[in-house]
Amino acid sequence: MFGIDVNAAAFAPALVLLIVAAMATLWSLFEADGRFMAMLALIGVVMSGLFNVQLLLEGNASGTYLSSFGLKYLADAPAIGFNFVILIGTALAVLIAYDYLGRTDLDHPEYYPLILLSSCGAMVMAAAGDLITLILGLEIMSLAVYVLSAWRQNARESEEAGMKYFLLGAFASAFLIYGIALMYGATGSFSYGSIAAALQADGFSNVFYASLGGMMILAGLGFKVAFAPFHQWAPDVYTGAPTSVTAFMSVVVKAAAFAALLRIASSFFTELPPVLNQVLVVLIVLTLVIGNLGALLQQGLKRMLAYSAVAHAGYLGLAVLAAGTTGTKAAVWYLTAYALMNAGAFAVLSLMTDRNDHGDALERFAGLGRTRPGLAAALSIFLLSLAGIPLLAGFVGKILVFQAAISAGYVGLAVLGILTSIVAVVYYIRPIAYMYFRDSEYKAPEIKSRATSIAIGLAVIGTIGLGIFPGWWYGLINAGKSIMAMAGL
Amino acid sequence: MVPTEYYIALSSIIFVIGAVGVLTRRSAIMVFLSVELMLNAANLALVAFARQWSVAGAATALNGQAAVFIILAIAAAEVAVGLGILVAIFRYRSSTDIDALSEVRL
Amino acid sequence: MSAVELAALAPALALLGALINGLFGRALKEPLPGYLASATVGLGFLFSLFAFFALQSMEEPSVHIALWDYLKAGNFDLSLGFTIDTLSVTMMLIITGVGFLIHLYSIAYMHGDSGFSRYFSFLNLFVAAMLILVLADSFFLMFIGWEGVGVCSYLLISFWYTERANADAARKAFITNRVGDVGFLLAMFLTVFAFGTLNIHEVNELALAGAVSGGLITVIGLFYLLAATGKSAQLPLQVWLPDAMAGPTPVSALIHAATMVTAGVYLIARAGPLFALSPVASTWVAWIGALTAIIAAFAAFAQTDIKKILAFSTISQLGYMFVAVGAGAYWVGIFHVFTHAFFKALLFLGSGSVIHALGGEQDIRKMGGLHKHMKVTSFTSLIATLAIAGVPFFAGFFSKDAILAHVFNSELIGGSKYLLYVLLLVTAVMTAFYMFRWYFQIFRGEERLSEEARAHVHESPALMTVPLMILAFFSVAAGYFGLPEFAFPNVFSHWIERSVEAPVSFGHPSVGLEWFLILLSVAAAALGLGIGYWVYAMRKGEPARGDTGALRNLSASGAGFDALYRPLFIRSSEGLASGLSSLDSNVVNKGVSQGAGSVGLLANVVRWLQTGYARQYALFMFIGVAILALVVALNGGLS
Amino acid sequence: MLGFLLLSAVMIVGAVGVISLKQPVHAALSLVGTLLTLAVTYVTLEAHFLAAVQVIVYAGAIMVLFLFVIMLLNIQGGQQASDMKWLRPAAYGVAVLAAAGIAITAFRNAAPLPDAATINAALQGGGAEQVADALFSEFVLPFQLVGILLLTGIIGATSLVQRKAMTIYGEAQKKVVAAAKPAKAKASVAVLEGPEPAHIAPAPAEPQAQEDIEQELKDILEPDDLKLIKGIGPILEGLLHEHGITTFEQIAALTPEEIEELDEKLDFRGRIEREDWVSQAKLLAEGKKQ
Repeated sequence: MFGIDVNAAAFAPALVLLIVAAMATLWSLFEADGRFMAMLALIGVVMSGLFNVQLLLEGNASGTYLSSFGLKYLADAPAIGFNFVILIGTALAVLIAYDYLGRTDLDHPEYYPLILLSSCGAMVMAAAGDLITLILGLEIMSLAVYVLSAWRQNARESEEAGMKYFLLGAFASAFLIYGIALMYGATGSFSYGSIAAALQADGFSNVFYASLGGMMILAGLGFKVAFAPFHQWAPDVYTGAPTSVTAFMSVVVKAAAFAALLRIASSFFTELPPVLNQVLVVLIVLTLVIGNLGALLQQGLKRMLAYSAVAHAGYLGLAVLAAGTTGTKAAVWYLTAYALMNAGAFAVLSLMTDRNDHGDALERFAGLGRTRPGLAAALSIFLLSLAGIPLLAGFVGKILVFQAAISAGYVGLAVLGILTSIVAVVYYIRPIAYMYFRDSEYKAPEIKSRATSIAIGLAVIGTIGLGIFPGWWYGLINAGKSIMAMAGL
Repeated sequence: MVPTEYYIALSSIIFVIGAVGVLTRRSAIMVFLSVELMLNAANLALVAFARQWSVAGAATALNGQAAVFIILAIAAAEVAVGLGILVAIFRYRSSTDIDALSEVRL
Repeated sequence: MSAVELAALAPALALLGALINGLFGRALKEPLPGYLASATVGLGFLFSLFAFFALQSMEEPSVHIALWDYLKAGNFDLSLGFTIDTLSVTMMLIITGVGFLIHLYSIAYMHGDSGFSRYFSFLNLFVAAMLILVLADSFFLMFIGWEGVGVCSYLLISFWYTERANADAARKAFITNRVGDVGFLLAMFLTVFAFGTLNIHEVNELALAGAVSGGLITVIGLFYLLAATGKSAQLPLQVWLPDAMAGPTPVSALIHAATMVTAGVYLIARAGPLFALSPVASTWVAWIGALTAIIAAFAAFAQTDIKKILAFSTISQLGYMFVAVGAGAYWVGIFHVFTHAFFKALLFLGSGSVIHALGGEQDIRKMGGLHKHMKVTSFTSLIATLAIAGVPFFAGFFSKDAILAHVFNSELIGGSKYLLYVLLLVTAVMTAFYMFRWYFQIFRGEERLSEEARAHVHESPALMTVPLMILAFFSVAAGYFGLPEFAFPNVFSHWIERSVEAPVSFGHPSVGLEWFLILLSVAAAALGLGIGYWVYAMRKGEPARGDTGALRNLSASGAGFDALYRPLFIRSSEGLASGLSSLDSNVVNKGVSQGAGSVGLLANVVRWLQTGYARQYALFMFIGVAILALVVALNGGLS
Repeated sequence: MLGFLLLSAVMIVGAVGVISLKQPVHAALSLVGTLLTLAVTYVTLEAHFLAAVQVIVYAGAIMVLFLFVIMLLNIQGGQQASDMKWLRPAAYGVAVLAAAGIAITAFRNAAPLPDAATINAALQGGGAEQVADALFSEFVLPFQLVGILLLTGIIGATSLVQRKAMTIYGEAQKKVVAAAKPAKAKASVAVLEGPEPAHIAPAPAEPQAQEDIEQELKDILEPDDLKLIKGIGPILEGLLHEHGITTFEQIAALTPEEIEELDEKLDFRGRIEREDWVSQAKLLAEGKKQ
């Protein structure tokens, strides 16, 4: 059709999610049982995962990857890797939601379709080979998450989270779209490949448009990944949204936004004037400092995790600086680990808070090591992993991004990253100290949920397993060349 | 014909007026209207650039116009969801004041 | 599997012990977990002995055992493996040997504790981590052991966590150690950057081959030094060690004698060629060691806690080791690690025996005259005291003298070596003095026991005294492995130098001068003991007088470093937390500007930024974009 | 050029009107004006199809949606005093800087316009056919994605606004299921709900009697017009429905404790007692029976 190649295998994982989402939507008209929908969503995630595994194995075996729609939709190694991150995040979020929604009176049938659509958008974003596809993926993902943030109606902080996120998100999207317009003005194109080609061409004269466009795109995506000073929504929204949604967006939205940022950074950012890199460095410095200091000040676990999510954006930013070389793989690896440990921590949290998501104060965790040893041990593992203690996944992730940044010549930034990670130890250790070294003052909630326990168990296994055998996963996402690299970009 | 940079200058003015609206209006619905202004400014820029890129042939130039079409749809979807959130909140608060939504902080 | 390779099983055994005790410990009846844990470490010791004898008849200097390919990312090759050579086997013998005795001793010491199996699980884990650290063939695996030791010390120091102070001490230790770890991480990344590998052997070879510029090596060396100061409690990161006394006494013995704190010395010795190529880094090492030695010795003067005196003496003795490795005498540093392991373990276990006998009393002002109640403990402690004081024919004398002689003759650390020598000599006097005080105040003189303690006092059971006696034997015998080279055969130096070949040259002064130096160190020990005898035995000094001079206060506060650091590192987290809880109540009525301190300021900044108003967040975003736009408008971002 | 300046002036005035007019309706109409001017501008830029779409979709559909919501919620203008007085001047300042930045960028990148013939050849007036060509070749994927985007928007918006009917339906169905299998009721409720957290009221220990459930179902499916009670408007009615209160009998039967709880939960500030809903509801309930 019009000389456009359509390769269904390339976008099968996203398509599966879309189809299941549509089925679930239809189903919700007749059958309103949330758990059934959750099972349906899980089946969709698993099927999507199978398609993704096939893509990965075929790609690794043949050394080439698929694309579709004339390099607008890429199923290359990074995209497949990010698909896994997105699917892990989605699966864990669904498992957390399985009992959580019923327990907290949030069990409305559109929840799971929206989650699936959001992941589908995230996959599109990770696979996008042009700016228009990127913004569409971003909007599909974001619109669903805006709604999910406001899911708990008549709870003030959830309403607040939804509205704030939407307002600021729309504001940031406007900047992103304006940046895309300017980039089109500079190069006459939307696709990464053509933009890079135009920027490299002799006699390229629209440097000003290109720089400004690049800046605004950076700002727009910087909002989604929560780079300071575009980060302020993140702590508030993560705090206000229902915990299952926070788990989802802290992983999936972040992964997709980083996927887009990394692809842009590895395709045409380097062709833009050097000031863009300098700006990115400034953003990362601010993010590392503000994220870690903010987390240090928190008294509630949920909000502490929210700030720590900002801090992790800073660490991932280090990988963006080295996107052309090892950065992308480092970021995929880091985000895989991050998905497991962060969603795991939120899963534990979802069993600790009351039906309005209140009661995440550290005092409430006192003595948990004795009252609920399993939960306490799991949370400790997640927190230690987030802090970057060796032989847990988070440590390897940090090593990889620091290494990527140093090999790209950003030694100073890596030093800052390592220094801030000491501060991080202080606030990650604090809840552990409360759980084991304090006597409980409150009765620990006795919420039990098999699905959430499964989520926690999987996350623990993943966090420890990846920490002990990191080479396996790195080798899988490492093989083969990216499609962009093959196209000579 | 008026050169492209004039259109871009106009679009930048509309864009920042929209941004000022987001910053200064307290009613959520007014903020939505302001965001619409910003998106339309981007559209204006795209259309102006499309004309400029006529030199590179029909495909390149029309891509700019087609993109406007897409962004129109994005604006529509955003409005739908935004108004949905607004209505949901209005039910419980009887207010669209976004400054009231500032209880989660630090 | 050859006998040498058996040694690689030692950490696995300890891990297994930790696992069994951790998982099924509660099901086992009391002494069983202890014997199990001791057995795993004891077996490890046997294997190390096999390796020790096998290595002696081997041609090649080391055996390499590949474990698994952890991660390969670009030129960042993290394959894990063990290196078994004379250096690592020596460390293993110390760790498992002394560790075994401490395990045995703990069975009696921890008798009846509710966390009996948990304790042995942690103890085994600790030994395993330390074994991994010394066996590591790469800096990366060493770092894993390094961190593992840190985590285990956290667990063990806070073992009796119901006491708030213990948990705080543990956190202090952990966070201070993390500061050092930053140095390790940075050094590691720079090592990859410079050498393209993390394998210690390869790095050393490359460095010796001149593959990397001296400046870079110095930077890397300084970062490894930072790491070493953290783990070995050297200036400026020594603050955690005195507080780490909060753990059970055998744990202190393990931390201070055989494991953990020696890691820094080991690291520098392992990377010897790297340091040997950088006189600057080596000089830093030596100076930090010397300053730590003398300051810690000073801080030991006024301590009244039986274990705190020993803690400061550990820091001081570690300073000696640092000076040794700084001077390029790597085998000497390890030699002092070796001898120190015995007498320091003995001192701590002796204190444990005393504390045990007195039902928990730790204040030496309430002791005295215990000799007649517990002869074995007193006698063995006397041997340890004489050893650490550097009295001739005891182990400490030989290693300390070797350090002094090598510092005096070193050509690596330039002209400052004479000053260093004098500092160490003065420290030797001080050491002899405060150790005499320690011994005399506890075992001799008049009895100052409380009624309660007096009723309780008894000699410890055999399970505790037998390890004391074994350690006492080695506190004498260990020294004879490393007799002064110029006049006697020295086994130890040749043994270690099979593993560490560093191009450091030492001057060879006349035999007469060598004897004179020995005489000087004998004189230092004698002087210190003499003063101690005069103050405490003849004048019945301190306890009666109870003066509170400024100098004594400074000493009692650990040379003032705690006061300095508290606001900096340790308090920061607690201060922030408490500051914030009061802030929380004020957040509602905003505009309250409270708390002038850094906490209030920081919180105010964050509060000013994070007001909760979406419009204000949007403004910050808009400001960001406007700045970006202006940057572009002015020059297009071209410059 | 004169025409452009005129259009610009109108557009800027309209835009300023959007952000400065007090009444939302006025602001929205001002935006309509701006968008129409923009449509005209598109015509001057050889984008005729987009101009038409701008009028139909934007000024037509999207703005109607806005006006609809403004009218529906009866949003009034009038601003309360702001906590952030400094924000307005700061916004103006930053805006001037940003606009200057973009405009300067544009002028420093000024390029000669292609001649009219080239433009015409390439764009051919930007008619429907030309744009469609681009949309269905280069933009096939985005075009499809727009479909997904709109689907997401629809599901999202409905789920926010149309929530309670579905919830109540779902709840009712659960109860029917539970009632149909009285023997297994306890078990199935337990499976459905999961063990309750301690602080949440425990599920009734005894399976509810069939009649009770039927009554409840009837309550839910056949609500009374609670607006007949003085003090209850459509919004409060919605709130009450949300909490499962749909009939006069339920209000009439409220105990003081329940009133207090409701008051707190729904932020009624004592209206229930002040306006004496309970006795009003009693009267109405009796009236209903007769």
